Amino acid sequence: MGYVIELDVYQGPFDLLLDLVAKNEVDLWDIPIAAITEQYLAYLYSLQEKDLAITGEFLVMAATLIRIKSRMLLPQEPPEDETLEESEDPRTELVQQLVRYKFFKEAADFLQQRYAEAARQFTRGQRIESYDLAPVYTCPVGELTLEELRSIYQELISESEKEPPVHTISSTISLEERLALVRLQLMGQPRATFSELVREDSVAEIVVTFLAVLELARLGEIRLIQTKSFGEIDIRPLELEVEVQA
Amino acid sequence: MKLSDARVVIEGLIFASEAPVSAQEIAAITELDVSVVESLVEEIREQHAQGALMIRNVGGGYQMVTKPGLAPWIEKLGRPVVSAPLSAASTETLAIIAYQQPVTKAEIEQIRGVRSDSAINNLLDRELICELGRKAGPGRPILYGVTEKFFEHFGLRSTDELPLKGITEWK
Amino acid sequence: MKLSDARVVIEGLIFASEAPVSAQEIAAITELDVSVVESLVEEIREQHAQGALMIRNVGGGYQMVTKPGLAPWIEKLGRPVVSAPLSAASTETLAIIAYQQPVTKAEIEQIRGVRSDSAINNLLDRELICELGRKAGPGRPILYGVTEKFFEHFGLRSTDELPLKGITEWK
Repeated sequence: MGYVIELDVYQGPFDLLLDLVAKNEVDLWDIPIAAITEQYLAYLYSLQEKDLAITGEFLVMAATLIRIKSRMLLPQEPPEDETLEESEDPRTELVQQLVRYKFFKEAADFLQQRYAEAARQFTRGQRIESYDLAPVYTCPVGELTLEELRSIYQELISESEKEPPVHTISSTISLEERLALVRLQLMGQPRATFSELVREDSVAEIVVTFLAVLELARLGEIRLIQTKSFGEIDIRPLELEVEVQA
Repeated sequence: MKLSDARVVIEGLIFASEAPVSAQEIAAITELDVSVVESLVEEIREQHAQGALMIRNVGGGYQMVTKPGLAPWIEKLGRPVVSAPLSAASTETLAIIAYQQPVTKAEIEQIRGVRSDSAINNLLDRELICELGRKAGPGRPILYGVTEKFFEHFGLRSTDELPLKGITEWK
Repeated sequence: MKLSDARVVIEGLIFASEAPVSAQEIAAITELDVSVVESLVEEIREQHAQGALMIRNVGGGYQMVTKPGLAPWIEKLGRPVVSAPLSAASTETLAIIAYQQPVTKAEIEQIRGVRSDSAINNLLDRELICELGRKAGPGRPILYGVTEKFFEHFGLRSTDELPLKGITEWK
């Protein structure tokens, strides 16, 4: 098919049709379809005579126009309902498409105008170097008040003073002692939980107890079960477990 | 910061900004209220009433440009023409995208009644439109919308400035 | 062309020129004498005396630039604008710096018990703290202190006005 080159005068079949409607000075909502179809086809023939290729869309529209024309020639059946009559006008869909296209064609004219205007306004010629993109903070302190700042500071200072130095932990409670203690606590128990073992203890003692429990597990004396992160640790003395199963 | 100083800072920011700079951005940088920024921009405009420069509202920001009447002289500087004028096909396509964004190629072609691939590619090349994502549904077609550059090129504040934006009864 | 018009044209040419534009080029475009162009440029300079812009002579031509004093604001252009409040970590770090300045990162981390690099960077970005110099001694660590902006935000004249500033005997 040779229908590859677009018509340079018209943007498409809608454009051509709108032009014909304008030239005939007829109402877009009441197009004399027979006359317009005739002119539309005449235009396409004239292009063919000049050996200009016609794109497929123009031919599709030609077919549409002929179909509408023939439908309008058919005798109208008496309408059963007054409201139905108008929607059965075979031109309706085409007219709606034309109205829609016309709107955007006018919008395009507006854009062309604005473009011409804006093109006459020149921006600054020189370019400045781009700077690094550290963000700009609109409210750098947020809702923070001076009183909050003070109390945060006081809390930090008292926390940092309260916490005993790390080296005193190991010197007061030895791992061996704690290991023996945990064995004692588990004796005769079918199971225990870690929190039962450390009920009254300080953070330092909890750490040593935890190490002792890990050591017992490594030695195969107990089994540890924890079903979720930071959850309770169940301690099962292994010898006992075997006895129960037997 | 005194308001007279603020006015000078704002003038400098609008001059120096690569892209149009919004009242909000200026407010963030200067730590002033947006309404104060806006009224200072008006003062700067008055200051430049007799000069060569003006501040235009474009794409949600301010931009300093020469007044249109000076175009004939400035063109003699040999500044490259911003770009060749848009074809009618591209302008139609652009108008549809500006009004209907986000919109697919099929929707554009339905309105124009002709294939619009080359117009779309042309507009993408000029960075006047961009892909906004994909539409849900069969084929997941690309959705197009207009860019910041579109507003700048056409000297528009926003799509609200397009004429008769309300006319959508045929939609 | 009237001289007042010529002045406006010249202002536009200097603004819009990609490269610095010489008095000779301007004279050629405006069909004025070079000496007239030069005196009109002086007039434009005076016109901008109160504003943000100035015309500098550079590379044998004129160029419109912002006045040097505006640099701190203009450097903020194009940066993302963030309105997020301070994190707990940054607030703690800020409190320590406000009360203990000048203070090193190691000293801050000792009090907080955790690494504080990102909190310090965040506070530097927000311009609430700044580097005050370096501490004498091994590694010469950076000393941090609060900024003018910090005082402005809390309505303080100095760190002496911080509540209960006296409680530092444990230091």
